[in-house]
Amino acid sequence: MKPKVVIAGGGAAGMAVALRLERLGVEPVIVEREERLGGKVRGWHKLFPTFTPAAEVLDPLVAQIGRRGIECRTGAAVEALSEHGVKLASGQTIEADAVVVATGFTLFDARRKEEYGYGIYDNVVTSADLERMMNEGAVRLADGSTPRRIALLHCVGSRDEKVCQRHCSKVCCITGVKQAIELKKMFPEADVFNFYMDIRMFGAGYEELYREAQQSYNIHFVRGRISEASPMINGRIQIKAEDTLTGRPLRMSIDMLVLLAGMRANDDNAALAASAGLALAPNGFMQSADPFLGAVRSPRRGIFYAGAVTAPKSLADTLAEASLTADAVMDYLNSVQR
Amino acid sequence: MSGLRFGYGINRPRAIDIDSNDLRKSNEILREMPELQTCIGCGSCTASCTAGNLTEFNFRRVHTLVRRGEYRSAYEEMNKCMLCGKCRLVCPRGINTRGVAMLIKRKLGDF
Amino acid sequence: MRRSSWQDYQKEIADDKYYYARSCIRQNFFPGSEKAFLDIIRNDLGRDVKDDPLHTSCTGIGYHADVVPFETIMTVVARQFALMGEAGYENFISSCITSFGIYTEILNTWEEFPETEERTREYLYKATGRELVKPRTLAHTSDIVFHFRDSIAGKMRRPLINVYTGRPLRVVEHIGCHYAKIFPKSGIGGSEFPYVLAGMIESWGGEVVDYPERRHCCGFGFRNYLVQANRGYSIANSQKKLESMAPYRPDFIVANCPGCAMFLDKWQYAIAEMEGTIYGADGHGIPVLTYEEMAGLVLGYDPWQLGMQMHQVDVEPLLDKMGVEYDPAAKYLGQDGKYIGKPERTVVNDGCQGSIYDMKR
Amino acid sequence: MTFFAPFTIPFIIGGAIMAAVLLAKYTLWAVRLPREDKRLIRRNILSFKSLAALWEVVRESLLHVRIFRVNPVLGYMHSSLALGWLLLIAVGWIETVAYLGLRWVPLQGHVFFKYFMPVNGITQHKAGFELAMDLLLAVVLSGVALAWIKRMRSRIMGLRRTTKHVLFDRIALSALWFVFPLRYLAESVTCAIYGGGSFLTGSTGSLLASHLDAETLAAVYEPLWWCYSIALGIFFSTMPFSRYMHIFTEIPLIFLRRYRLAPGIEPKSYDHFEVEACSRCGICIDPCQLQSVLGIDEVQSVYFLRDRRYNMLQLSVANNCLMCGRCQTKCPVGINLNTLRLNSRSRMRNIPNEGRFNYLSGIDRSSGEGRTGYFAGCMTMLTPRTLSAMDTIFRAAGDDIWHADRDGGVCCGRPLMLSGETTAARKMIEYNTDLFRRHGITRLVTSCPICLRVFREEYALDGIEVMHHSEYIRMMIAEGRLQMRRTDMRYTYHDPCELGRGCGIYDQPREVIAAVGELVEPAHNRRDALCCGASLANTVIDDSQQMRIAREMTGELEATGAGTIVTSCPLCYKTIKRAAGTETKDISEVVAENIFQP
Repeated sequence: MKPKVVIAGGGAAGMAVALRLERLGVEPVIVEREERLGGKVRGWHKLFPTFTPAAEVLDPLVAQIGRRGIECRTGAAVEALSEHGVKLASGQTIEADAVVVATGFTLFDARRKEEYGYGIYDNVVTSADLERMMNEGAVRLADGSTPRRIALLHCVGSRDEKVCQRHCSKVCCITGVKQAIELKKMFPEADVFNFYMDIRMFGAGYEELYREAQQSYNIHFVRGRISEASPMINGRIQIKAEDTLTGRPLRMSIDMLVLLAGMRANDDNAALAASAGLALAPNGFMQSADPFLGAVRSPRRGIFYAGAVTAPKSLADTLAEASLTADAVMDYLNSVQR
Repeated sequence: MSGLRFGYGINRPRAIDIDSNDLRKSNEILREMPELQTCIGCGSCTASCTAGNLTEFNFRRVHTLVRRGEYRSAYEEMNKCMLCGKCRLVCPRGINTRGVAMLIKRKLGDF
Repeated sequence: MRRSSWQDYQKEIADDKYYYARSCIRQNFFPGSEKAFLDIIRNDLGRDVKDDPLHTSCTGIGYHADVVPFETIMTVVARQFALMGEAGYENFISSCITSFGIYTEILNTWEEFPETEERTREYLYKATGRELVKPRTLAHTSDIVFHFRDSIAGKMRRPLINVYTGRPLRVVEHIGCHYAKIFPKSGIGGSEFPYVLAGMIESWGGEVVDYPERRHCCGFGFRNYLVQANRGYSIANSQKKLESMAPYRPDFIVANCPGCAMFLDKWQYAIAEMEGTIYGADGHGIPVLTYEEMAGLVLGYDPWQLGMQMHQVDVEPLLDKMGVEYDPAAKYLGQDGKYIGKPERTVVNDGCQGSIYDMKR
Repeated sequence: MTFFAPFTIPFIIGGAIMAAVLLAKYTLWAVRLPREDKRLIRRNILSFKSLAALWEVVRESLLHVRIFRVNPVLGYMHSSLALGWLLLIAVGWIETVAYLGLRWVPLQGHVFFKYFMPVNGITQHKAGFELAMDLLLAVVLSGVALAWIKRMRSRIMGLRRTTKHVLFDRIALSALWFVFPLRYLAESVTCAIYGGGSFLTGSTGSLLASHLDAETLAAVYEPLWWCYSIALGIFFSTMPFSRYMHIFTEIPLIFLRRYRLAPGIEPKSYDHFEVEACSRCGICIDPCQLQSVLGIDEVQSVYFLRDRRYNMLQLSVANNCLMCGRCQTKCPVGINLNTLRLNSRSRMRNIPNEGRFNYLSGIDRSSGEGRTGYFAGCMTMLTPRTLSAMDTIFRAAGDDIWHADRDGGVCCGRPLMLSGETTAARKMIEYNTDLFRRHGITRLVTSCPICLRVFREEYALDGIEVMHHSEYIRMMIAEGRLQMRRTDMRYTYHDPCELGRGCGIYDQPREVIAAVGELVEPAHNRRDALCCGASLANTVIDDSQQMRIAREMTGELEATGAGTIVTSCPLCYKTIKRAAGTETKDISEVVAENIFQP
């Protein structure tokens, strides 16, 4: 009889782990809180740094899950877990030989940075909203007009002591660059400003895209964090920042403010960790057994991690890590059987 | 106005007001030399500057201010540059810094 | 503007039995306001408020100007609280935003560092023989008016409506920095979108104007104003606010802080004299009201009883818009009917102050 | 005989226009020459220099010896046109004299002698004259034919690119192309009707006479002479406004140059002679690396001079030049292309500003004591290996050194000069001159050829021996103060533009390298050496374009198979290091590593 592994979370990480495990002769079961598979990537329009449509990555994964007949429990949230299985919010339990936690992250709620006026002023949107608007086909201001000046603010809910998010969300910098280019393509006449503290272009092709944004798209980069946003009489938004490179305060009016909302630890992490006796890192993400040799193992044998549940990761990193997780699960299953 | 003397004036705001700044010249400069936008503000140019070794001249600051539409005294500041070219040798972005210095002077000077 | 976030910041406001701590400077600049508050609370709302002659300054200005040490001010504040206890009250309310900030700061300090509370208790006892009693609730008087805004609306005689156009009056509200910027949870609506004055305005029929520099400081800044060399910086802040709000053509400004109301009012005169700029219409400035004056007008109080003749910027245009009946000739007559003198013509009130009063006298 | 016919009018008008304009131009230029230049002319005009100039006129304006050296076919084309035409005129004049004796004949009488005297009665040597004239016409026609071919297939002449012309040039060029074929036709028809002529016009004439009837010949006779005259008239009247101005201008230029007149960094009247002496032959286009590597083909000297002459010079053209001087070494007219470009930049960009660089007053950051001064140069500050190598060398040579800029000095002024800010550059020059004088040095060594060039050309440093560090090292070796250890290393050497073509220093560095190891030469070297591309003179091309030029250049250096690339300019050094995979060293490093200490 095939060993059975429950995977909590049907996003990119969970699906990739399931596919790999299935290939290795395991019976995976995906438990997904939402009604559909796909996780956060489903809300994304195009992927950095290549502008690949998100669907081009996600659809084949979902299709393969179906083709291989992998069992998926959608609309079912995991409430508690142990190495022997999971307990669903419905009270039902699923027994298994091992459990993979691939529950991902929670998007930072930009309303917590009240000074930026998200949810208060029209035309203050998050990066996720922008992707949704692009998916819906059009980016427009609340009154239906096109923006002439747009600001993207980096590090919203990242590297911010004030909202207890000390960590860097890693992907916002490149997302800001990507979205700035997309906006500039949509509105060639518009001025696009990125307000940043540091530009961290760690991935392959990221720095090149950054340079392209500067040189080919004339996207302005201002080194300074926006301190507040206020409405103006003409419906625009006035923002204030320090232009740290000149050491002077700067203010300007814009039509649209895009907040690059960061990745925060999944809200469920604490409950799940408590139920299984797992440890949380200081930033609230799941703590791995070891940062180098045991990055996908939990401190508890039989429970594994995949994807952004342990730290902010790009989609590419997540997919690559999924194989590691599957490997670690197989090692464990083999050792138990022996 | 009665011209009363209060013993103090009203301080001018320090803010760079992009709304009231005329960015036309700045845009012209960037159009002629788009690579200036690639500056990451590392300060190598200012650090290596021959003129900056002898005065307060700060190339990075001047060109950043110009890009924000702050032209006041940019020409006079740029005139402190000796065009020796060290900055171009050290720029990690490969910006034609001497060209920038000359361009800013051309656009903001009287020739 | 979707202004729902204020509901996230709520605090307990007592319904009755207040111990009232006055402001040091308000009686000079807006002398009718504290009296109006007491009248409204006692007479219109029938609540009990203790106006205790024994209490002193909180020494907050001295504290913020670096001349009063923290231990000293904690002891002074402890004495105010002791007086409240002796009078048999437990709901402390303060007329001044600086004081309110001080009380909040000290109560929080005592909570975080209990040893400071113990030390203060000791100092207080050694110095005065009094026993520290911590208040059960602490509120600013604007919180109290906010708390009763609907009751006041029920007794309203002149809503914040322009009688000529029938449209709501456009009101700029200004919250003192120390109301909630230090401890966002201490204010109604938090620090970014405080609701304490906006709530009153909306309840009484007016329209709140949001403008870019709404959150900016009036410029008082203690040392920025108190040291003459820094005063140009102080006035620059008020100017920035006035420049920013002027395009919205507000009918008046309302503030909940003694200094803010004064500076927004008096700097309009200074700016007009220095640069000739006037921010209101027809050569008038923008009238600046305290929230007690606003409440008083709404409840039908006489503007001169409210002390509104002491404003730098004339309030007559606003009174006319609200349909307030007033006697122009009585403006500069004191309580006993004696002429109290009138100010010189100034740039900001040109064409108004002299003409109306002189003509009608 | 009046020697007049209506068809000569276009020729007479054209000739008159040409003469008037030439006279006006030369007079104006001469009158406006600075007093200094006029003094030079007065002093030298009656010396053997005039004779030498005359000989040079024959060699260059007629025979075009220098162009022959570049490419024989191109040389033949130029000299066939120039010399052939001159001889046609000369022999024609002799012919006239031979027939009519020494009497006055109007110009058109000489030019259209065949028309006026179709059957002249020269008794002696008639056949010889006919033959000579036909021979010369054939030579000129072959030149015209080559010019046509050059227009279509320039590579035959060794030119990859040919010049793009302005309207006046096109008109004059077209007229010139037609002048000689029309003369050939007109004279042939004349021969057909009246007989005479030799192997060319004579035989063509017989051919025409045998195929066409007398009426037809009579009908085309006058119109052909008209056309010939019109072509000449058009050519002459447009000539002073076109590239053909060089035909005459080169002559005064050669004389003036012999009298030691030269352009300076400020524009002056003499420049006109140089600018208008450019024949726009286009030889300067091919050596230009901006053209060969980057495909930029509107900025080369020929276009620069053209634009300058017609007052349509753009800053972007003036500034887009490496000033490597490669074109100047090839220019057949010997025009000072770099100096002219410099003074154009100066005219366009120099703004006298008294207050500028006032911050220099009172600054003295020099250190050390010694009669030998060392001015490393700004760029050398970024090549610390050169600095420490020089320290080693100075120590080994036992020389006490005064360091002018160890703690950061003031720029030499050449970069400002290169970008046209001449007055500002003067401030640097004054500052540094004063600094050198104050410290009483007798010798000034610099590691930067850019500095070296301005020290030599613009500084007044009498009593101070100015040397490049390669010269200094060679001198020390020659004096025996430095002894080198020979190794079996193979080096190749890159000539920096400012050092080689700029200051004529080719041998000293080579001798120094040869003292240490084997020297192998790249394909282009010495006067032909390629520029590294990072030249301070060019403020237009961007980093990637600089690197493309650099890679092309280092490719040649690496092709030598040498283990180490050596150069002697901090800017070249930095550029080669970026572009080449081979180990790169400044010459001072090579020396410092191999000092022999007994």
